[in-house]
Amino acid sequence: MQKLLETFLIGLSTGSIYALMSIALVLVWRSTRVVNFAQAGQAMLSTYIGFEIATRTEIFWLALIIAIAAGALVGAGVDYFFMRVLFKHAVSGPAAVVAPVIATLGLLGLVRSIVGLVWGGEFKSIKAPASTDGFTIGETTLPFSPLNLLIIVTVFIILIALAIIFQRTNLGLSLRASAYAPEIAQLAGIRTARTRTIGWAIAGGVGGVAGMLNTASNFLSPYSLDLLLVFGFIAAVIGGLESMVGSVVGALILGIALTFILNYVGTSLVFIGGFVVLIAVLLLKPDGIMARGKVRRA
Amino acid sequence: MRKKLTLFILLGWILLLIGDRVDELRVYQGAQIAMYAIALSSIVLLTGYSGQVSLGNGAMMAVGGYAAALTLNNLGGPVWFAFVMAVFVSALFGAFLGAAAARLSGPYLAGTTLALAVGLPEIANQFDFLGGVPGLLFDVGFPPERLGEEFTQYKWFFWIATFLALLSLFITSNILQSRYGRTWRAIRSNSLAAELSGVHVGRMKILAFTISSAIAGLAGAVLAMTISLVAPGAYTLALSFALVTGAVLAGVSSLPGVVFGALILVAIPEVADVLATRWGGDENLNNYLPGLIVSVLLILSVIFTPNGPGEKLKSRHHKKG
Amino acid sequence: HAETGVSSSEIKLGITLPLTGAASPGYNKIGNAMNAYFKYVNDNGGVNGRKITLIQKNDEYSPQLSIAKTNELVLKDKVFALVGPLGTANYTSVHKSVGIAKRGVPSLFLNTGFSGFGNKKTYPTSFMILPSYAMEAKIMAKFLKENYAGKKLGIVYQNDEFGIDGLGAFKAAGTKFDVSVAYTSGTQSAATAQTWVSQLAAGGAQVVVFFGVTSATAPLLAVAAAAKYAPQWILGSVGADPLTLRALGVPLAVLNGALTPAGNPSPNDTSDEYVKQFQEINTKYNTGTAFDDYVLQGMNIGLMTVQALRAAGSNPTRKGLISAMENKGSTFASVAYSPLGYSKTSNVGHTGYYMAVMDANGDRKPFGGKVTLYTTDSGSGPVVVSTFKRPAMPAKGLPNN
Amino acid sequence: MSLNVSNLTVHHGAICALSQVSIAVPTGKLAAIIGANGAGKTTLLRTLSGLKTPTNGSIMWKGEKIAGIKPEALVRRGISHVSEGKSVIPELTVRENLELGAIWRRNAKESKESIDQVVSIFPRLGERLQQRADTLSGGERQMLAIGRAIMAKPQLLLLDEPSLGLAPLVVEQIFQTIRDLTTSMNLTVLLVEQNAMGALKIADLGIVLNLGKVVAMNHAQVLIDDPAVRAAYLGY
Amino acid sequence: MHLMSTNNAALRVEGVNVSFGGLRALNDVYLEIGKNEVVGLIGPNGAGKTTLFNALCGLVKPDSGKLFLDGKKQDFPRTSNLVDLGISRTLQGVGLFGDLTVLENVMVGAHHLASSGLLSAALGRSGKDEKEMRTKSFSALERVYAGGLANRRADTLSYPDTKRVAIARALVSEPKILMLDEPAGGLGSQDIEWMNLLIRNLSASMSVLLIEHHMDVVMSVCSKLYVLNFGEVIASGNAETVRRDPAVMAAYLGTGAK
Ligand SMILES: Nc1ncnc2c1ncn2[C@@H]1O[C@H](COP(=O)(O)OP(=O)(O)OP(=O)(O)O)[C@@H](O)[C@H]1O
Ligand SMILES: Nc1ncnc2c1ncn2[C@@H]1O[C@H](COP(=O)(O)OP(=O)(O)OP(=O)(O)O)[C@@H](O)[C@H]1O
Ligand SMILES: [Mg+2]
Ligand SMILES: [Mg+2]
Repeated sequence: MQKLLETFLIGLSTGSIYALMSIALVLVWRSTRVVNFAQAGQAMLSTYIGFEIATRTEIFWLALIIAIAAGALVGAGVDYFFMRVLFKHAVSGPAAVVAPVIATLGLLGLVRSIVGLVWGGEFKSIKAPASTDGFTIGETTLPFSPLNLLIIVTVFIILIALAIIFQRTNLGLSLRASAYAPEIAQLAGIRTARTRTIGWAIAGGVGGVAGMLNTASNFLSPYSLDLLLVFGFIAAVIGGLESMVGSVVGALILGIALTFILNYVGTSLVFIGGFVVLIAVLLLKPDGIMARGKVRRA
Repeated sequence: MRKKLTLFILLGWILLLIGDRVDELRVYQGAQIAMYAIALSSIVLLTGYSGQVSLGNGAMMAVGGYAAALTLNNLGGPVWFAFVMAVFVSALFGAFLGAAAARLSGPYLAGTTLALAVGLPEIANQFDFLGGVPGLLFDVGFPPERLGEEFTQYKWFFWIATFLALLSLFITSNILQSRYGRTWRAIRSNSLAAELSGVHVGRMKILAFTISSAIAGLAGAVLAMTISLVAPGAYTLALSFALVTGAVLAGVSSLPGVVFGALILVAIPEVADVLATRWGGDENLNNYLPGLIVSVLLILSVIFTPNGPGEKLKSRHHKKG
Repeated sequence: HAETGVSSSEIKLGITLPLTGAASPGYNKIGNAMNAYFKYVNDNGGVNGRKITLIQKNDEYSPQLSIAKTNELVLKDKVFALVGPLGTANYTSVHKSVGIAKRGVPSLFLNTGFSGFGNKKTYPTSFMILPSYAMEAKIMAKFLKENYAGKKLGIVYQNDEFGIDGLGAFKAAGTKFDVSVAYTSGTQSAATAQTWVSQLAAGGAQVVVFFGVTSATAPLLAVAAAAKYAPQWILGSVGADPLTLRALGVPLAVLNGALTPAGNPSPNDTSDEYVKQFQEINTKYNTGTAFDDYVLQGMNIGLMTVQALRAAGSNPTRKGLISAMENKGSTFASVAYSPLGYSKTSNVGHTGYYMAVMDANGDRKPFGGKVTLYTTDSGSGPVVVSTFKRPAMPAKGLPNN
Repeated sequence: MSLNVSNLTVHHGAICALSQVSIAVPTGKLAAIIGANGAGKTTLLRTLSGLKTPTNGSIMWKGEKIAGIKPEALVRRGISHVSEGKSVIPELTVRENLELGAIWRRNAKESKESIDQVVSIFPRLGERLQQRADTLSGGERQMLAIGRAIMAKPQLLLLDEPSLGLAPLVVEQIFQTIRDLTTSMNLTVLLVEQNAMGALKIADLGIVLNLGKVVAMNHAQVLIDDPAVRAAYLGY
Repeated sequence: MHLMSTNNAALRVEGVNVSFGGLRALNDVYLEIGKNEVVGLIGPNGAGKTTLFNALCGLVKPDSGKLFLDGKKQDFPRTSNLVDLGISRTLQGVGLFGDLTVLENVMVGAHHLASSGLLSAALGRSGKDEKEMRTKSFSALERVYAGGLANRRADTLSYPDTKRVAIARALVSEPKILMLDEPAGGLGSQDIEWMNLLIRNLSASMSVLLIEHHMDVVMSVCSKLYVLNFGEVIASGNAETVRRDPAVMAAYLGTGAK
């Protein structure tokens, strides 16, 4: 019973970090129709910047804020200097489906190399902002710590903030409109290019949080966020890519499922477990758990 | 058709001549190029034609590689039988995968295949007969004696890989030029309209997956041959990504382009290495410059010739009317 | 005629190792350490007047890249020999595909403890240096039996060569683990470590053997400390480097009292003549790099390489180098306490370990106050306490054999 | 003249879609633009709304040159364009599609009022405010597209084939609505139509395009009575 | 109330019901098309016309309803089986394959003519099939006077030409029933005349069911009309009668329709 509870709680906390990454991916997908594989790189770069601040000032929260700002800046920069150019050139033809994927993969490699050039390959770590000592209930100490709790709470605050922005504000409507139909949005007076850049910036900031929180309990290297990206993406797909709530639910499902596999089946099935969870969800709901009834009009 | 066959045979002959005239390193790289050409053609078929974006062709290659190694190590038999089994087993695998994938589109499919690319090779760790991390040996043996003393192992790899590449490219190009290729392009362009034209869209998508997987499986077995083993570490996510990259450099929907794409995949790291050494000095520079150069090249080519270098040339000739 | 990779002024050597990527921490220092030592030797006249050049190639721990890079080393750069290639799967495939044995390329001091490489028939030109994982497990098993009989035992192991080699040896030695946790290389993280710890704690393991890499030791220890789970740790030699652990954010205090099998003296033990000399070289030729087990290991491979080259004579050939290893290899000076097993019929290097206790600074001292060296083989041979005395460090660290 | 286009030339790549087009529409007037498929009608509207940059020529709107200005800026100057083919965003709800039209004004209250206005013009939309636009029928989408343009409180309204795919009754209503809007809101309207007769009937002014050139421009009634126009564009 | 005139009409549906969530899109709809007859389906926007087409084409699953082809009762078809049943349909949007040539577009519709399988394709031995498909497709293009467009890429065509090609693609499978969704939509008056002519010619060899808002077209080509409103058939019969029906005028035509 205790193992069950532990597994669940750890899964929840793991899933929360996946959730941040998947929210970032969903945001970019919704504003640009691109699955941004460079998100891992952007998050990593912002985390390295956060790392510098954290080691110099020893104030995690300051580092976090700067990492968010850096993430937003990097995100905006990627869109401004890179995606805009890409879309000017690569809009049609058979490559249209893969070009953005490749471009962002290339960008991931680029950021990784730059980080490697600047910081080298050594593993770094950041001191966690909350105790990593497990909560103690009576005699037993759970492997679930205040840091885990903090992660979960942070994710939910971010989620709620984003949901409000998206569903209740003009910015949200502009973001969605620019994503779905840029030309119509333009004709409605929306500065679509700027709006999309804002979308990228928000995603970059969220990615920065994901990187920082991930690094608070793990180490940081030019490769350390790759798995987070993969699981974040899987979570986003489970959630249907369009819906932020969906991606969070997807991430939590994934986090909990993987932790159960880890705890009850064995580590070597973890990766394939991700695949199985995904396939299972998609076979039941091909457009993700949040898909509405299929609309098919001819 | 006869013309094409002649062309392929001629090409094979020229390649053999070249193989005799370059040093061993190049011969080995030639085998790698052949392997990548096969692998890239599986993506051209799947993504360029049927429009299904797969990031998991590395996993399909793994299936082929393991099938070949298990066949050779357990059933024995001639080497060609191992390659046939690689094709067969991965086709079967592709059919299963395709049945699930046919319901998915765009990024959903990409996400699923990505998960597969990460997860599948790890299965090897779960079952003893797959050899765990060290993997299984895959030894196609020494070249036949009658080819002479001078005939090296690498030249033997090169011969086998080139033969298989030409064969699979010949078959693939025939399929792509037939009604199958046309139907796939139609589905990619407008699947609803295709369905109304009587196309069994689901079935055709599964077929594309099956064939693509079979080709990828062959490539996986060729890869296993050139590294003499199958191991999870040989079929990583990085491989899957490299393949998609190569496919874009090749111009996703151009079959002849795959040779170019394969050439680049083999050449870029080497060129980058040379540059890194030239400008080198600092250790981080040595380690990360190659990656930097590859990424920049990739980004530039995706921005400026997203449909491959062939497109740029073609569009010079006939502008869209 | 001149031998490949040897000119009147230079001997070219090559190594493949992960300089970047997930597997690189720690290992990426080995090449530079070797290089530092070679530079030191070069500045002091080289080997019979020839300078040693070491070409390092990054294989990112992928077998394909290992092969491609080794091909470059052997076919393009035309190195005389490989020294210290790293990784079990990597070397297995390199050996087969590049045809190391067939081409007669000497491949010295493999940086892997996989016992399979001790097969002299399959690997006639390759030479191990590390005691095998099987040896390590056998020695641990004996130690467990002698010191922790009746305690509940747990093990966390990496589900690959460690598993095949180590777990097999534990089984053969009759060690039964009450809790056994396997993990797959690459999956290690704080989250996975939490599940290991909860399994170990739930099973009530009092002594936990760890058989994996450092990037897994770190989250394991950190999470266990956080959960206030404190068994007697016995950390395998591969994953116990304190400096790397500290870089990974593990407070060194949790290492206090942990046991580890060790072959070399502690890298902080300046009373050791090898360590002292290597540290000096490191300060001068590898400036800015902290002196740890990996650097020590790299320097030592350098030292042994130079002895092997000297032993091969003033006009070294590949054949000559191999027979020098077979005939004189077992007499080479090496920092490790255990004897070297090289002979005409064996390519096994060091053959034993002593148990060490770590302290709160990550430093290690021999268990029980003095080195008790156990030696054994990778097969069914017994584990015995050895009285072997290692050769002295050549004067100034410059071999004169 | 509030809208004054002179010598406008526009290319799609190598194709010359408009050549030396000059037209003038006074404030508050409704001009119908007719012409065969491919005559360049859509291209003209897209150029006026800023979606397309002209190769040559000038566009004056209320005395200012606007050629080359981005569409999102032109909306702020009162130019609204309902593009060809039911320009709605399928993924958004009907209400969101409407809100979009008024978004640049950043005024929630006005936006609400405008929605009420649109609903009073197209009651059908009122019933479906919470539905996603991709569940609407063809005609409903066209209403929504026009509704969105009205939300922007335009002064110059560019309509590209609003009657496309609509039932005759609705076509009649929409034409009537367009006429009424023109008068009541003192709009200047450019109405591109294949339904030439219907369009000319409500228009003040008729412009006939052929192969990228203006071949006739006159009072609408004059064009209706012109036998050549009747034969070529009105079908009798 | 729906009396069935002939028992072996080319197509007949009865009691078709379709709902989307709470919305009743089709309510007890019936319809009948005789051989070589051109039947028009009209009605206000959102009345359910396209939905009925979708139900007939397997794109929407009806909640209930019966379908007869040539007097034989059938299940509602799956989309990919339509061609085998002798039904072809064009889309309300045009739906050409933009990056294929015009001829290839039509050949996609002709693939049922092929008898050779994957293996012969792989070995490059499907040349005979290809040739036959090419010939058939070309003659379908000629039927719509678009033979000259064969080698153009479909996305470079003018709008009226795309309509021709779409019809050619539907024709190449030699359907017994051709369903056209707003064939005249967006066409100018000259092209509309051409379309009228084409539809009349086609009816010599097949039955045609068409949705159209262009009353000129409807009146000049249809021998029978069904009028849908709010998912129900509110009138049916010959064109003149329906046109005068007050319910139809109120719901659909309006008073000013010419
Ligand atoms: N994006 C484009 N690329 C190339 N050519 C184009 C493009 N858009 C339009 N054209 C060409 O420009 C010319 C004018 O087209 P336009 O769409 O303006 O005509 P239209 O009068 O609106 O026709 P319709 O009544 O069919 O809508 C045509 O020859 C058309 O083929
Ligand atoms: N998938 C769906 N989900 C919800 N409602 C739908 C769906 N498809 C159609 N509808 C509704 O069903 C009704 C009928 O739509 P349909 O497309 O059949 O109309 P139509 O008669 O073809 O109209 P038009 O002439 O404008 O094309 C409309 O009110 C539409 O909103
Ligand atoms: Mg137009
Ligand atoms: Mg319709």
